[in-house]
Amino acid sequence: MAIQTQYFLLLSAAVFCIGVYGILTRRNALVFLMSVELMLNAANINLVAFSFHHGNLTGQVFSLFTMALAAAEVAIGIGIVLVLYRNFEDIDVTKAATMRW
Amino acid sequence: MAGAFDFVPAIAALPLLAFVVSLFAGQYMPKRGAEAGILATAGSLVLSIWTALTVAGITGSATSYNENLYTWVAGVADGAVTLRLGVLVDPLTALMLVIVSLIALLVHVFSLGYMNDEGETGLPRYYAGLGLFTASMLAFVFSNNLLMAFMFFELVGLCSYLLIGFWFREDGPPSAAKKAFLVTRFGDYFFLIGVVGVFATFGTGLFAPITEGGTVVAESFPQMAEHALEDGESFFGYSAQTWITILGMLVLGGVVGKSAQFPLHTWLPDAMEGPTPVSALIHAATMVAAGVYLVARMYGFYLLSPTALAVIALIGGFTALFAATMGVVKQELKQVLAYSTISQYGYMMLALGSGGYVAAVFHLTTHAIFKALLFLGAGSVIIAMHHNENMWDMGGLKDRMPVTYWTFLSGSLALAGIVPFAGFWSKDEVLFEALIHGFGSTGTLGTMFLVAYAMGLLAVFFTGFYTFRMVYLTFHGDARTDVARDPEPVGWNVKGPLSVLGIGAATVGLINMKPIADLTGLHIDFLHKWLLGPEEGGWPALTSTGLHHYEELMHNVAGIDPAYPLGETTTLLVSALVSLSLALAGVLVARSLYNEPEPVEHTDKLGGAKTLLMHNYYQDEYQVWLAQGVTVPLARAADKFDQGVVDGVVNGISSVSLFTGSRFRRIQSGVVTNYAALMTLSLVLLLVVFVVLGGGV
Amino acid sequence: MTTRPRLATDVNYVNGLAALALFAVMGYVFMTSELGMPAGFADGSITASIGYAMFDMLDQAAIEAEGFLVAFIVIALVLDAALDGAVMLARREDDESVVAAITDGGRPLSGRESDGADAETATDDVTGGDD
Amino acid sequence: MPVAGPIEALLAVTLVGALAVFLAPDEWAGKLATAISLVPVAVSAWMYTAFDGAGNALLGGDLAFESTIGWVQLGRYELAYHVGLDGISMPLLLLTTVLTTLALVSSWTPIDERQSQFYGLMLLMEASLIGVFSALDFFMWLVFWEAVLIPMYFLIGVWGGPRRKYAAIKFFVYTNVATLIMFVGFMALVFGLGDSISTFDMPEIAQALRAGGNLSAVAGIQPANLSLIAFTLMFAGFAVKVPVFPVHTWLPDAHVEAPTPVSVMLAGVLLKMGTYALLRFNFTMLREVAEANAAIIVAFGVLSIIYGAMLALAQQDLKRIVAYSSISSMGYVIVGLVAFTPHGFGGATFQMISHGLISGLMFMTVGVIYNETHTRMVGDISGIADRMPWAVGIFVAAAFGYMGLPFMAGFAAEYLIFQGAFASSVIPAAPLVTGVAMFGIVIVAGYLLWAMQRTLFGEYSLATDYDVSRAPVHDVAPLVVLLALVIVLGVRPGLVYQMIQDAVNPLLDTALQGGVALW
Repeated sequence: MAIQTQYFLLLSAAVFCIGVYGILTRRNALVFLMSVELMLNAANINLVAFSFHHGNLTGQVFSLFTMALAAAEVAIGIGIVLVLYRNFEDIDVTKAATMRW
Repeated sequence: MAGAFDFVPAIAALPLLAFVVSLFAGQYMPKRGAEAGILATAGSLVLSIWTALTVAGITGSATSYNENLYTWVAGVADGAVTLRLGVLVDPLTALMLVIVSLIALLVHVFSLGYMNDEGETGLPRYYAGLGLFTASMLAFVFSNNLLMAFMFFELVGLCSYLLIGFWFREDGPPSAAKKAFLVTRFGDYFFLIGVVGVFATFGTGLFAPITEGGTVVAESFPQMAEHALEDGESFFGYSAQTWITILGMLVLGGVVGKSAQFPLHTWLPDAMEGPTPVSALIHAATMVAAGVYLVARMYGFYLLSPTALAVIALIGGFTALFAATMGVVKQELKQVLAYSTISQYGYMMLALGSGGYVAAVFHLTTHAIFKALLFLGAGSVIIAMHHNENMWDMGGLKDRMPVTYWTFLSGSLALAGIVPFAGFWSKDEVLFEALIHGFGSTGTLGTMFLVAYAMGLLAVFFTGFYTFRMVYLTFHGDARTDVARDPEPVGWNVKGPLSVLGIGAATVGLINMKPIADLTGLHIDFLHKWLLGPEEGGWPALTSTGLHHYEELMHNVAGIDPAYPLGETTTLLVSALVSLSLALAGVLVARSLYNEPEPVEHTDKLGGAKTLLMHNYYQDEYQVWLAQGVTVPLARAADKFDQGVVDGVVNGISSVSLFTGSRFRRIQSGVVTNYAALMTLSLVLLLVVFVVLGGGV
Repeated sequence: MTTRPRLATDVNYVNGLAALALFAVMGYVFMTSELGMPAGFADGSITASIGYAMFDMLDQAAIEAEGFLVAFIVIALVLDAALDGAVMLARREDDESVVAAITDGGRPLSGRESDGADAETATDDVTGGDD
Repeated sequence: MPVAGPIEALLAVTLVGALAVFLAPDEWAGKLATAISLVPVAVSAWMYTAFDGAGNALLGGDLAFESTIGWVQLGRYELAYHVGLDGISMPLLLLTTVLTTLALVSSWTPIDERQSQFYGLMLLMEASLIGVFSALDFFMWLVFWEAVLIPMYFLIGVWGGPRRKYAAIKFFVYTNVATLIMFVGFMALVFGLGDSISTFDMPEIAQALRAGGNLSAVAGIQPANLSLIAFTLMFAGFAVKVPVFPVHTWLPDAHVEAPTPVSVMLAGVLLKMGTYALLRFNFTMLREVAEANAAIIVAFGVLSIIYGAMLALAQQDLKRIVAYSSISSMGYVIVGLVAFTPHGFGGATFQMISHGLISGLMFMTVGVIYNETHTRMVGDISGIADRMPWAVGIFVAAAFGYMGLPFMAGFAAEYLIFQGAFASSVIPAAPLVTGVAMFGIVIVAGYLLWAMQRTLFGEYSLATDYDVSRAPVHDVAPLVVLLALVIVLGVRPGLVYQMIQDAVNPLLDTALQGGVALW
């Protein structure tokens, strides 16, 4: 007896919202990156869940791609955080409030 | 075979050619363009005389001519009127053509003395203006429809503007030119409505029907109006009678403006800022006559509306008196003449209004001659006085410039209406017609005529007075200034035209000595016969502009009939004697007051009336007030309204959007967290909406 | 560098409510939806099938999927580019003129002027490091 | 049907020419642009002589120089490149090409920086204007219609006077919003027509609307009300362009700030886009609504005439005077259109041409005077007639043309409008209304005569530090050409009036019933 799909969805919603919560409440860019990671993984859960639901592997393959993209995103993200730190002596995202400084 | 009528357009085309030549080549000509003008007007005069002879039946078989020659705007659809230009020649046209081209020629010659010999600059412009004026005026005269008449009516207005403002470097002339054009434009506004109305009502503006081989191919609007009146039609929700009156009054607006009738007379005295030959040609003999001529031209239409006739008569009578009283106190020579001109055109209007068609045309003719003479005489005096026009600086010029004096005297006698000079015959006939029609017509119309007659009669006295006040102050007594003691001599080109006109002023009255004719039974009322035409057939049958037709209309439609309270002959004599004695009284009063070596001003004796007269009854003041005290503030208020309210709303809308933009911009704080929160909230909201709506319809 | 990044402790909990609301809505939607039972996978190796799918060898895959070869290559390139980008961004300040030009919008800052030679080496370094 | 007809040639020459001028050096950009613009003049003059159209373009008439190329399928609708001329658009096209060339010549003196861009934009504008007057597919027409704004915006905003930015933005936003409103109105019609049309072809839409019964309800709005709403929105949109009181305030600002040649184009051609569109859309497609609301429309026209003239009376700036009097003159067009009589339509169209020439002439003359005096304020100049006689002579002639002197184009146009309006059975109390509208001819004489007296005549004086001398020949030459055209058209209106009448008469062929009045 497999678990019903909506419970996976609920789990992914929970993980996603935790990520969103992190983004909304924190100001630290590193925590942002972590939160984004959570949200991406929530998406992965969805992909895998629906892959199972439909009996089609596409979702699973896609989740692999997502992980790869997440890695790329983190790489760039960390780079940006570094630049941010260099320019503001801080990584508080609310400090960097203009497009050009 | 090409007859005179085929060359009628050339009467206007020649001066038009002179206009072009003078404008572009005038500066290379020895007389700066005058040659072209003189040749052209001489040509026009010859052609006009030939035309007149043809109309008289001497040089051709056809005695009238009415053809459309040029389609200006062709109306393609049904109900779209076609606008054409054409030529109408009948005795009235022929007479007027001769008058206009004669005076134009004389004025061109006179200008050689007045402008060229005085060393004026800008003469090509001057002669070009004269040429264009002559062309437009002549074309106006032979216009065969109302629209064409209006178009050339406007063009003569333009020429008047250009020529009054000839000395544009001074302040006065441009201002006077502006006033002249604007005031006449105001009248023309009504005229234009009238033209549009006539075309919209009747679909044609023809003054006379066009016939081909005896059948009418295009009816004229006076005839159509006549039929409409008989059939009891209605136009635009009005009865034919009312509508004809409305149209007539509208066209009358243009007449009142151009012929300087009350209340649009104020431009004419100012127009004396222009060169004197221009005043003679435009503002005395021809252009000002255009209005009166127009009424005569469409007389068959006006006769259908007794109301319009009464108004014309009253305006005429009032203007005659009103302007004459103002002429009494003027100090400048040309000013006196200007008011006299207004007054004399009042007589013509009086005649037309009271059914005196022949009298009006007669007075138009004589006045053109003697008033042109008086203006040219004044011009001669002005040359002699080095352009000082104040009569109080003159005196005693009689002996120093005899040609001018004698011709001027001839004109003055004509103007004052002293027998046997031209003015006596015509003015007497005007008054006589008003009198007998006043007695003969029924109801208020007759009363109106009598009121107008009374005013006209009273004006005779003033006319005699101001005319001879002018003569005495200018020519008699002792010279009051050095210039007057040693005036500049004038040349042949001044004396020539003066002599021609001087003889004319003495004799032109002979063309229609109605009193003599009636007394002796001799048929010497030539003008009457000229306008009456043959009893059967001939031009009156073709054009229906003959006197017979008009008399029928007068009797049948307008209810104007002659009545002789003292019997026909006695009434005629009494009328003539009354007006002559009034004129003589005026002359004698002037003589007693001013015919002395050192005349003094008597105007103070008028008391309060002097101020009133010197200020021209405050007519200018109220018109200037209308322009500057009402219109300009109104325009300013409109401007304020436009800048403040209309544009204010526009700017207000833009500032509202700028303001809301600046408020909404605050959302764009640049803080990632806020954006994320907004996104989240929006997503939640969107989802809730979907849930509530039942999931993605 | 005398300071180091610290966790911000002044957390804005109010914004967090939005996340909670989102969870509530999504939860409601998911739990009320009728998805039915999952179909499950056919027999066979899932991992192997994923591998075949990635290389467009679908005829050998046991479980149904689509071909992803192009996506695979694209992702590989993206990852490579991202790593290069990260390295470029993270480069030290000493030779940062190109980096600064990218990150500060090109505005010259006082005290951070670097001479042309430095800029050139920086450019060389960046291009050279592109592998 | 040949694909590359003369209209395509016009568009190609102006567009390629614009590009070439953009790339040319500033020194001879003006001469190059003028030389290039002579090609459209020649081509359009040839087109005038070879014109073989008959009837109205939208109502199934024979089009001259027509060509159609299918373009894309947009949902149900097929968009096409469709151009052609009838008796209404042919004279306007001619006006555009002639006036552009003259405006280019008149730019030689006043434009002294960024010439290549200026002349390039002018040619670009000419291309768009040619498109507006020849396009018959709504989509394409709209593209050209909007494309006109872009060069105009830059021409005012870059080469304008001190408040050029305000004026340019105001012009752009105002007219653009108007286009949006108009677009909504037109789209309402398109949706209302539903399946009865399959393209955005204007003739097809017009004929579907005139046939009656093709409109269906949209979003619960009944067909009769739908056409009323569409009419109102389109009228509002086009009224801004005309401009009609009370949406006219962008015009004086734009004119005052714009350099002379741009004013010439703005007054001479751009305003005509508004009345042209009104004629094509409102008065052709929705005739019954226009007739039902004639009282309101004619009120706008009369208000524009009198109000515009009164405003002109209050101005001190020569250019502002002419700008406001343009509002007045365009009011005549509205009155003529709404009369629904042959001469009303014809006179209104003729007035577009004649006002294009006369206002262009007027602005150019003011420009020539400005070139020499560097001021346009009435109080600052006096008595320049002595110093620049020919320019002043032409000014006087132009002013009298504006006042409607017979034998000049303005009189013919205004007279025909009055004649048409007076006999109108659509306008309530037509004779009275016409009489009121005609009072404009008195006011126009008032302010122009006043301005002339103050500036041209009297003793010479000038408030600025410039010495007034005769204007150069290339400044006066365009004036002479325009004046000659004005007189030729005044003496022989039939040169264009014949084809205009041919094109407007079909508008009156069928009497349509059932329009809904606004109140």
